[in-house]
Amino acid sequence: MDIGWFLAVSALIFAIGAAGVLTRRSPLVILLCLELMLNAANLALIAFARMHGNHDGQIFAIIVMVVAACEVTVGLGVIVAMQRRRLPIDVDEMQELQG
Amino acid sequence: MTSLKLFAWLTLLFPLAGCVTLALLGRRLPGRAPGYVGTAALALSFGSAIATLLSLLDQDHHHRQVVAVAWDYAASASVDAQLSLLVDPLSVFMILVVSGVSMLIHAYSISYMDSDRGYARFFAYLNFFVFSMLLLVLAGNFLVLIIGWAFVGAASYLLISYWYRRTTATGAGIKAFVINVLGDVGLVLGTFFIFKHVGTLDFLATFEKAGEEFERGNADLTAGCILLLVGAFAKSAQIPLHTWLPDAMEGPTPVSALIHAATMVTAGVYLIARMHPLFELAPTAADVGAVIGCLTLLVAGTIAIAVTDLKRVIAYSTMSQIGYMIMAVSAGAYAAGLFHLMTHAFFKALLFMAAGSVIAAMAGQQNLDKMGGFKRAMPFTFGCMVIGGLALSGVPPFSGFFSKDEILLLIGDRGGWYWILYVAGYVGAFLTGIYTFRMIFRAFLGAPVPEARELEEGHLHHAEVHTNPATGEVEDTDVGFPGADHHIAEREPSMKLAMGALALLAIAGGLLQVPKVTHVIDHFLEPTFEESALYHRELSDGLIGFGLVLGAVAGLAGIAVAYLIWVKNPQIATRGRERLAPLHRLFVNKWYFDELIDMLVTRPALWFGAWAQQTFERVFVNGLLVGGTTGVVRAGSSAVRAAQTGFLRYYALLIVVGMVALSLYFLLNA
Amino acid sequence: MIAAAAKVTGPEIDWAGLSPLIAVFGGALVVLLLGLVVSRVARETGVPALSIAALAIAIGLACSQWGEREDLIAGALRLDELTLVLTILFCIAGIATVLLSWRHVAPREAAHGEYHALLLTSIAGMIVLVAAQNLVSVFLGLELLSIPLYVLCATEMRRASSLESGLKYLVVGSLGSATLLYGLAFLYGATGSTDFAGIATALGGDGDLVTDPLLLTGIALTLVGLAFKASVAPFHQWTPDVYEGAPTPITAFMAVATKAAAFGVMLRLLDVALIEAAIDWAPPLAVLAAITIVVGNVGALGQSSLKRLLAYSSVAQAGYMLAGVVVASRLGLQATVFYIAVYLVMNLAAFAVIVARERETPLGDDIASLNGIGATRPLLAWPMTIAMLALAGFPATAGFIGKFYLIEASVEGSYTWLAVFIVVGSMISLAYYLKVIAAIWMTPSEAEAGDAVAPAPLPGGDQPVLAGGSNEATSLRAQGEVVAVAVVFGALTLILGVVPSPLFDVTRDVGAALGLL
Amino acid sequence: MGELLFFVAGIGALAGAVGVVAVRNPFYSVLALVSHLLCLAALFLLLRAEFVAAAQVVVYAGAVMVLYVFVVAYVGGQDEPLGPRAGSGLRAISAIFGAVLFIELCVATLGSGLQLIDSGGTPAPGSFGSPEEIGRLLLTKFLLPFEVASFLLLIAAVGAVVLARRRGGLSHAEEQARYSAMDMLRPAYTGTMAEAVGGRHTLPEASGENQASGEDDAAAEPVAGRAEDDR
Amino acid sequence: MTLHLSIMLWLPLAFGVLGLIAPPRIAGRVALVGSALALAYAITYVVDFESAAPGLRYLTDETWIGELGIHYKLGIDGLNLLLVALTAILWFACTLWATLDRTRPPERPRLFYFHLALAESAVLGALLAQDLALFVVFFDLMLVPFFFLTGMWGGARRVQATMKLVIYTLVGSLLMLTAAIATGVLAAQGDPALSFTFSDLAQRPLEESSQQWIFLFFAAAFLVKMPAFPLHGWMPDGYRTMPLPALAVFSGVLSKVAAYGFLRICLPLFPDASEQFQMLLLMIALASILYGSAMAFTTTETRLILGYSSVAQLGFITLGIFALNEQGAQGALLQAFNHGLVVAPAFFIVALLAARCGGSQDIRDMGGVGMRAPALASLFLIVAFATLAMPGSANFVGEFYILLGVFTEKIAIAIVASAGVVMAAFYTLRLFITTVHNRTGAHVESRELSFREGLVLVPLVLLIIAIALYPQFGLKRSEQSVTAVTAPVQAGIADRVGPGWTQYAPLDAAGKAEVRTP
Repeated sequence: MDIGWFLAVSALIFAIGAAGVLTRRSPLVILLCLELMLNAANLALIAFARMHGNHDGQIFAIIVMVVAACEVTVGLGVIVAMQRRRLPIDVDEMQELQG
Repeated sequence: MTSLKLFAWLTLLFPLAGCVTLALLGRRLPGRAPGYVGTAALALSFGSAIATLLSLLDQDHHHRQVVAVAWDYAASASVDAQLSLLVDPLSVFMILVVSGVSMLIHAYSISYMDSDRGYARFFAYLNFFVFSMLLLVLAGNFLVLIIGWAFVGAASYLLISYWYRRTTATGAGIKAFVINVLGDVGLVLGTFFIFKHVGTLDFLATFEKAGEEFERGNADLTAGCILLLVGAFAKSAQIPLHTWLPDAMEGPTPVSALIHAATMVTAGVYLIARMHPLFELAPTAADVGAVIGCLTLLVAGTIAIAVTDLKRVIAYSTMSQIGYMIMAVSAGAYAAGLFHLMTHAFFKALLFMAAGSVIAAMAGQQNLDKMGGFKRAMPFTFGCMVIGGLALSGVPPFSGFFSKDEILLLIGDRGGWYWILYVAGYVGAFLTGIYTFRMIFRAFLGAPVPEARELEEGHLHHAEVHTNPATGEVEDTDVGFPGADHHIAEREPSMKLAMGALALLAIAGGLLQVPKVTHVIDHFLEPTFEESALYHRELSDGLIGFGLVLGAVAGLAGIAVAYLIWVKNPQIATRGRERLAPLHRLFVNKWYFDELIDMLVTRPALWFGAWAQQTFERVFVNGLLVGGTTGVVRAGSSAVRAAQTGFLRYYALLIVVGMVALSLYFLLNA
Repeated sequence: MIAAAAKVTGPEIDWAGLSPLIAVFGGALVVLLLGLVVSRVARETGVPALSIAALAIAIGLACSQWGEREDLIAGALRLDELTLVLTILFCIAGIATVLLSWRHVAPREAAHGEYHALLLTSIAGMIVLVAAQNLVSVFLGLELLSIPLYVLCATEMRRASSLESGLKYLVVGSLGSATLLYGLAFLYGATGSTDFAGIATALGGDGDLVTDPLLLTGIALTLVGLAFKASVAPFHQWTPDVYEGAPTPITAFMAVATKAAAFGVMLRLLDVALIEAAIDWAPPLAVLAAITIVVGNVGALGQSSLKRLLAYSSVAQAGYMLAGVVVASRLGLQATVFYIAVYLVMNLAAFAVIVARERETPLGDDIASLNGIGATRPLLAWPMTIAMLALAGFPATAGFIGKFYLIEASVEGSYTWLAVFIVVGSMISLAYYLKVIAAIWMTPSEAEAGDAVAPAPLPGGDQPVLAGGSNEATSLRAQGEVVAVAVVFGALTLILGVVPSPLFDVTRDVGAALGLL
Repeated sequence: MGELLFFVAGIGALAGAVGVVAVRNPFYSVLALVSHLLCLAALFLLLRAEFVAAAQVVVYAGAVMVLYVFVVAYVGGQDEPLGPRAGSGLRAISAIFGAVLFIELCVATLGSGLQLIDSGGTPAPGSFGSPEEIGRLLLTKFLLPFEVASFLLLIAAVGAVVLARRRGGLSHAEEQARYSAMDMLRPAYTGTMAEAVGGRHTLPEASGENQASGEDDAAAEPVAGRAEDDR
Repeated sequence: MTLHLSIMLWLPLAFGVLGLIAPPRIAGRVALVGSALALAYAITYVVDFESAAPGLRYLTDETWIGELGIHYKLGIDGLNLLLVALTAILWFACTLWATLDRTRPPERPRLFYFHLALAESAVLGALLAQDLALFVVFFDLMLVPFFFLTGMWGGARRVQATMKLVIYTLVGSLLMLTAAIATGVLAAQGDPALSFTFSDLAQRPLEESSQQWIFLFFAAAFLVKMPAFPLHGWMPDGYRTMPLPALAVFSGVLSKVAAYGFLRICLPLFPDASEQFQMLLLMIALASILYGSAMAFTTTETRLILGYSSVAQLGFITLGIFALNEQGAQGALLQAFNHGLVVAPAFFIVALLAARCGGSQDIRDMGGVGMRAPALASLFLIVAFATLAMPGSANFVGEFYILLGVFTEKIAIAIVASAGVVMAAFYTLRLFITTVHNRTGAHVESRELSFREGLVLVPLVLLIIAIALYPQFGLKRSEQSVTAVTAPVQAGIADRVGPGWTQYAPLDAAGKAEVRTP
C-alpha cells in the first residue's frame, strides 16, 4: 500500500478538522476538531516514519498524543470554568473583546 | 588727494551724524534746537562739499576721478563689493546741488515745521534723507549705488507718511516705497546683466571693460540698461511709474520741496548721466529713455493744467521738468540735463516753499478753488512765486530759460527723428507757461478769499477743527498739518532767508551757462564725460538763435494764455471745461494711470493672494496633502478594526485563508 | 527484552549546560509545593520571592555558561549565545512579571503557587523552544510555553473577558500549533530527519529537494505556525483580544517573552535548518512583514484601551523584527536579537505604568487613566513617555538604535523597500504613540478637568518632582515594585539608547554562534 | 489484505472525522471521534507502528475521551443552535477553504519528487515500531522530549485544576459540604488541589480574608454564614 | 577655557537638567546661565576662527557605535560657524525673554526650561555633527522638546497643532533616516568598514541611480522642515499656538538647519542628483517665494504674516543653494544667518504689539501703537526694513548674492524671483503700518517698551545693524567651506556644459577662477 494514500487520508482529515474548527460553535466540538487535525498530523508522521524507515516520526507521534491530551485537559478546564461562571458555551457569544 | 577723499566722506557723514544725534536725543532738545542741529549738520555738509569741490579743482584735469574705498563690504565669491565712493566732477556737482538746496530747505523748515509734534523726528528724517541722497550720488560701485538708491526710497517713505496717523499719508508712503523697490529691483537685475559680462561692480572698472566686453547694441547690455532705466523711472516719476509722486504730496510741504523737487526725483537723471558709457553702447535703451521722458513731460503738463490741488500742480510740473532732463541725458545732452537739474532744483524748491507759505495761510487748505487774492496779503510770497514761475516757464533771463533751451537745442542738433522730441519740448514749454501761471493767478489774483482778508487784517487764519485735505476726515491736533499754529514766510525770517536765497539763484543761476558766452558747467563736468562722443558738440548759431527765440515765445505765450483764461474772463475756463469735457476728464483723472496699474498689477496680486488664502490653502495644502494621507490611514484603520470582529471563527478563518494562500504561493514556486 | 533494556545506555548529559533550564523547572516545582503551605505570608511573599530567586539563579547560570557552544542531550538542545541571551531575556521578563503581579488579583484567584509555577513552566518552555534543534523539541517547547499561558490568560476569572481571552487564545493557538505540527511533519517527511543538522544536510544535498512541493508546503505551514506565535499579520488577530482580556502582567509577559521566543525559534529554524531554502521563504516573509507593519500600525490608531493599543503596536513591531529575519544575514540576525532585547525593555516599562494606573484609577487601562500624570506622577509619566518615544523610534532611545540597526540590515540585504515600509510604519505609529504622550502631559487629569477649559497650560507644575499629594504618596508606597519596574526599564531604555555598545557585543557573539556570514 | 484493511480503516477514519464535524450533539461528536481514533489506530498498524497504535487506543480513545464524556455530561450535551451568529456565509466559505486546503496538501504530497512516497516505504527490520525500539529511542535520543512531556502533563493538570477549581462567589449553592480533620489545619483559599476538587469547605475567617484580598465579599458572606451554623 | 566642542554642545542640556532639580523659582536663571555659557563659547569660536585656513576646526572624533559605523564627530567650519553663533545668540535671547517675562511666566518652569535647553543642545548637535547618522539623530531629536513646548505651553488647540507639527516634520525625517543609512551602507559596498562620517562618505561616491532617491528623501525632510511650499501645512497651526520663545527659535534656527543640511549633505554627497533635480528644487523654491508672499499679504494674523514671510525667505535660501554655485551658496548661508537674526526680534515685537492690543493677533484690531512708543516703533522699523531685505541690510547682501547666483544659471528664474522682493516690501510695510501707524485701534493702548523688553530687543537690533555695516564678516568666514562644498557639483557641471561665465573673473579673483574650473 503506497505511503501516498496514507498521506492523502491524513490531508483529508486535516482539512475536515480545519473546516470543523471554522463551522462549529461549541468550543467542545472545536476542541474535537483540533484533535482531528493533530491526529491527521500523527498519521502523516507515522506514514513518513514508515517511508523513511526511522522511528523519529513514531516518537513524534507519541509526543503529539501527550500534547493533545494536555491541550484537551486545559481546554476542558476553561470550558468548565465558563460553565461555572454561567457563561454561554458558544464561541459566537464571546464578543466582549473586539475592535 | 587724501583731503579730497576726506571731504567727500565728511560731506556724507555730517548728515548721518545729524540724523543719529536727533534720533537718539532729539526729543530731549528744547524748542527749535533740533531744527538748528539738523540745519547745522547740513551747513557743515555743504561746507565740506565746497571743500571737496575746491580740492577737486586742485587736481589736474585728467586726475579728477578719484575712488575712495572704506572697507570690503561684501567681497567674496568673485564679487568685488567694496564700500567705495567715486569722487569726480559729476558727483561733486550733485553733492553741491543736493547739500546746498537741502540746507536752505532745512532752514525753511526750522520755523515752518515748528509747533508740529515730532519736530525732531522730522529733522532726523530730513538728515537721513540727505545722507542717502549723497550716498547715492557719491557711490563708487553698483552695490553702494543701490544702497543709496534704496535709502532714498526709504527716507521718502518715512517723510511722506510723516503724519503717520493719516491713512492717506501711510497709503501714499507705502505706494511710493513699493514703486521705488520696484525700481531697486530693476537696478539690481540691470546690474546683474552688466556684471555677468564685466565681472565687476566698480563703476570705473565697468566702464573701462564695457568697451571690450560689449560690441555696440549688445542684447544683454541693452536689457541691462533698460532695467537700469526702470530704476531711473521709478525714482524720477516717469511714465508709467510716476503715480506715487502726486500722492507723495501728502507729506509736509518742505518734504515736497526737498524730495519731490530738488533732489530725489533727479536721481534718475544722475543715474543715466553716470551710466552714459553704457547707454552710448546701447542706443536702443537710450532712445527708450528719451521717448519716455518726452511722453512724461507732455502728459504731466496736460494733467497739471487740470488739477486743482496747489501742491499737485507743482508736483506734475516737476514730473514734466524731469521729463526734460531724462530726455536730455538719454539723448546725450548730459551737461544740459544736469544744468537744468540744478536750475530746476532752485526754482522748484522756491515754488514749493511759496506754496507752503500759502497753504499755511489757508490753514492747510490746498485746493486752488478755495484760494485767491493773496497778492496783497503776502507780497513776499507772491514775489517768490512769480520769480519761480517765470523761471519754470522759461522766460528769459531766468535760469530755467537757458537750461531748458540748451536741452532742446542739443536734441534738435541730433537731427533725425529727434526733431519730434524737439518740437514736443517746445509744446511742453508752452504748457508749462499755462499751468504755472494758472496756478499763480488763481492763488494770488482775483477776489481775496476770507483767509486772505483775515491775513490782511494781520491775523493768521486758524482752523478750529483740522481735516485731512484729501479725505476731509477729522483729525486730532497732535498729528498732521499744521500742528498747534502755523507759519508763513512774511513772518518768519528763516523762511524768508531760504526763499530769498533761492529766488536769487533762480534768477541768476542760468548765467552759469549762456550759449556762446559761458560754459562753466560744460568745462567742469568734462572729465566725467571726456570719452563720450556726444559730449563735445558745436551748435550752429542759427539753430541757437532760433531755439532761444522759440523758447522765450513758447513760455510767454503760455503765460499770456493763462492770463487770458484765468484773469481776463474766467468764464472761458468753465466753458472750455464743458466743451472739452472728455479731454478734461482724462486730464483730471491723470490719464487713468492709477486705475490702469490697479487693474493690471494690484488686483491680480490681491486676487491671487485671496485665492491662495481661501481656496488653495484649504483645498490642496490642508485638504489633499494632509487630509488625503490621513484619510487613507484612517480608512485603513477602520478596515483593520472592522476585521477585528471578536468572532473567534473569523480569526480562525483568516488563519486558514492565510495558510492556504501562503502554501499556494510556495506550491507555485515549486 | 531485559537484556536489551540493560543494553540501553542513556546519553551523557552536560548538567552545567542544562543548569539554567533545570533551575527554572526546579523553581516551578518548589513554588508549586510552597503554594500548599499554611502561612499566608509564605504564599503571598515567599512564592514570588522564590520564583524571582529561581529566575535570578537561572540568569546567573546562563551568564556563567556564556561562550559555551555544544549540543545537549543527544542533540535535542543547542547551547549557544542565542539560547543564553534569550534565556536571560525570558528570565528578566519573568522577574518583571512576577513583580508586576505581586499584589495583583490574578495570582490570588489562581493561588500563588500554581500561578507562579505556570509562569516558570512557560519560561522553561521558551528556553526549550529557542534551544531546540530538533523538530520534536521545537513542538514540545512550543506547547510547554503555550499551555501554561492559556491558563494564565484565564486566571482572572471574575472578569468574563479573562476567560474569553483564555479560550480564544487556546483555540486559535491550538489551531496554530496544529498547523505548525503538520508543517513539521512535512519537513520530516521531505528530509527524513527531525534534527536541524540532518535537515540542513538533506537540503544541502541534491538540489531539487529545495524546490520540492512537499518541503515547501512544510515550510509554508511551519511559517504559519510560527508567524501565529509571533502575531504576524494575517495571523495576528488573536493578539489584541487576548492582550486586552488577559491579566495585565500576563499581557506584558506575553507581549515581550512569547514574541522573543517565537523569533528565537524562527531564527534558529530558518537560519540554521532551512538556510538553504532561503530563496524560497525570504520573499513571502518580506511581504508578510510589510503587511504586518501596515496592519499593526494602522490598527493601533484610535484605540482607547492602552493594552489593545500596545497589542497592535506589538504586531507592528513584530513586522519590524521580521525584516531582520528576512534578510537571512548575520547582520539581520544581530539586528533582530538587538531589537528583541530593546523591545522587551521598552514594553515592560510601558506595561508597568499601565499596571500602576489600573490600580490607581477606576478607568482600567483606558488611555484616559494617564491624563495629567505628568504633573501628578512624574515617576510614572517619564517612563511611559520614554517608552512611547522609544517605540516610535525617537533618537536617544534604544528604539532608535534598534530601528537603525534593522533598517541597516534590510538595506544591506537589498531589501530597501522593506526599510521604507519600516519608516512609513513608524510615521503612522507616531499618531498613536504621541497621543499617549499628549494624554500624559497635555491633558488635564479628571481632578483638574475643571480648569482644563481655560487655555492656560496645566497647573500644579511647581510641586517637587517626587510630589503629588499624599494619596499618590501612599499608592506610591503601595506599589513600589511596580513603579520600580517602570523606572528601571525606562532608564534602561534611555541608557541603551546612548551607550548601546554592551548589547552590541552580545549580539555580535550571537551572530558568531549561528555562524552564517 | 492490506489494501482492504486500509480502505476499511481509512473510510472509517474519514467517516469518524466527518461525524465529529457534522453531528450537532457534542456527545455524538465525541463518540464519532472515538471511532475515528480506533480506525486511525488500525492505519497505524498498517504502517507498522504497533506501539503507537496501542497507545492510541489505550491513552487516547480510552482516557482522554472518557474525560471528554465527563465534561460534556457536566456542561450538558445540548444541541448546538443552528446557523452561526457570525455571518451565515461562514459555513460555506469554510467548506470551500477546507477543500482547497485538502487539494493543496494532496498536490504537495503527490507532486513531491520523492520516489519513496509512491512506494510502500523502505524495507524495515522486523523489530520496526516495536515497543523495545521506541523505548530505546525515548531513553536515548529523545530523552529530553520524554522528560519535558512528563512535565507538560503535570503542568497541564495544574492548569486544569486552577481553571476548574471552585471559588468563593463562583461555586454553586447546591454543592454539599464535606469535612475532614485536615481542613482545620488549613485556611481557606489557599488554592490547593484539595480545594480544587471541592472537597474542602470555606472556614469563617475566610470571609475576613476575602475582604482583605479584595474579592467581592457579597459572594463570600453566605458561604461563611453557612459554615457557622454547621458548627 | 578649553575649546572642546562637546562642552558647548552639552552645556545647555546639563544646565537644563540642573534646572530640573533646582527650585522652580530659579530654574529659568539656571537655564539662562547654561545658554549664556554656550553663547560665550560660540563667540570665542567666531573670534578665534581664522577664515583663511580651510577644513574643520576643533575636531572631536570618537567612535560612538562601532557596529553601525556611527562616529561622535563634531567640528566647525565656515558652513556651520555662523549658524552655531546664531543658535547660541537666539537661544540666549529667548531664554532671557522667558525669564524676564513677568506678566505670564511659563507654568511648570522647570520642565519648560529643560525642554528649551534640550532643544538648544539638539540644534547645536545637528549643526556641529560631522557624521551623517549623528546628524540624523540630532535632527530628529530637535523635534522632541518642541513637541512638548508646543503641546504644554502653547495657546489654543495646542495638542492638535503639536501633533500635526511633529508628525508632518517627522515624516520627512524618517525618510531621511532611511536615506542616510542607505547612503552609508551603499557607500561601504566596496570596503567592509561601514562609516557615516562626511569625510569618508565624500571619498565614496554613490552611483547616480541610488543618489537620486536618496537625494529626494533628504530633500523631503529638509523641505518639510523649512517649510517649503507645498509642504508647509503644519506651519500655520504651529505658529499660531507655539509659545513665543519657542516660536522665535523654531522659526529662527530650525528652518536654517534644514537649509544647512542641503549645503552640508546634498551638494557634496549627491552632486549628480543635486544637478539633476536642480530645476525641481528651484521651482519649489520659486513657488515658496511667490506663494509665501501672496499669503503674507493677504493674511491678517501677525504671526502668520511672519510665518509666511519666512516661507518666502527660505524659498530664497533654497534658491541660492540650488544655484549650485558659489555666489548662491554664499548668499544662502549669509541669508540663513540674517533671517534668523531678524525673524526672532520680529516675533518678540509682534508679541509686544499683541500685548498692547488686548492680546489680539489680528492686525485689524491694531494700529497706532507707535503713538506713545517711539522706541518700539523705531526698533520695529529697523527690523522691518531688514526683513524686507532693504539694500544696506545684510539681508539684501544675502539676496543679492542669491539672485546673482541664480541669475548666472537660470536668468528667468532670477527675474521671477525678484518679484518676491517687491512683494516682501509690500507685506512687511503693511504689517508695520497697520500695527504701528494709522488710526489707533479700539482696544489699543500704546505703551513704550519696558526696560526688560528692551534688554532683549536692543542688542539684537544692534547686531542686525552691525552685520548690515559689515556683512563681509560672515562672507569671508564661510567662503572657503562654500567653495569646497560647491566644488563637486561645479565640477560635474563643468564636465557637462563646460566652464560657465565665472571664467570672466575680475582681476583680483583670477586665482579663484582657476581653482573653480579644473
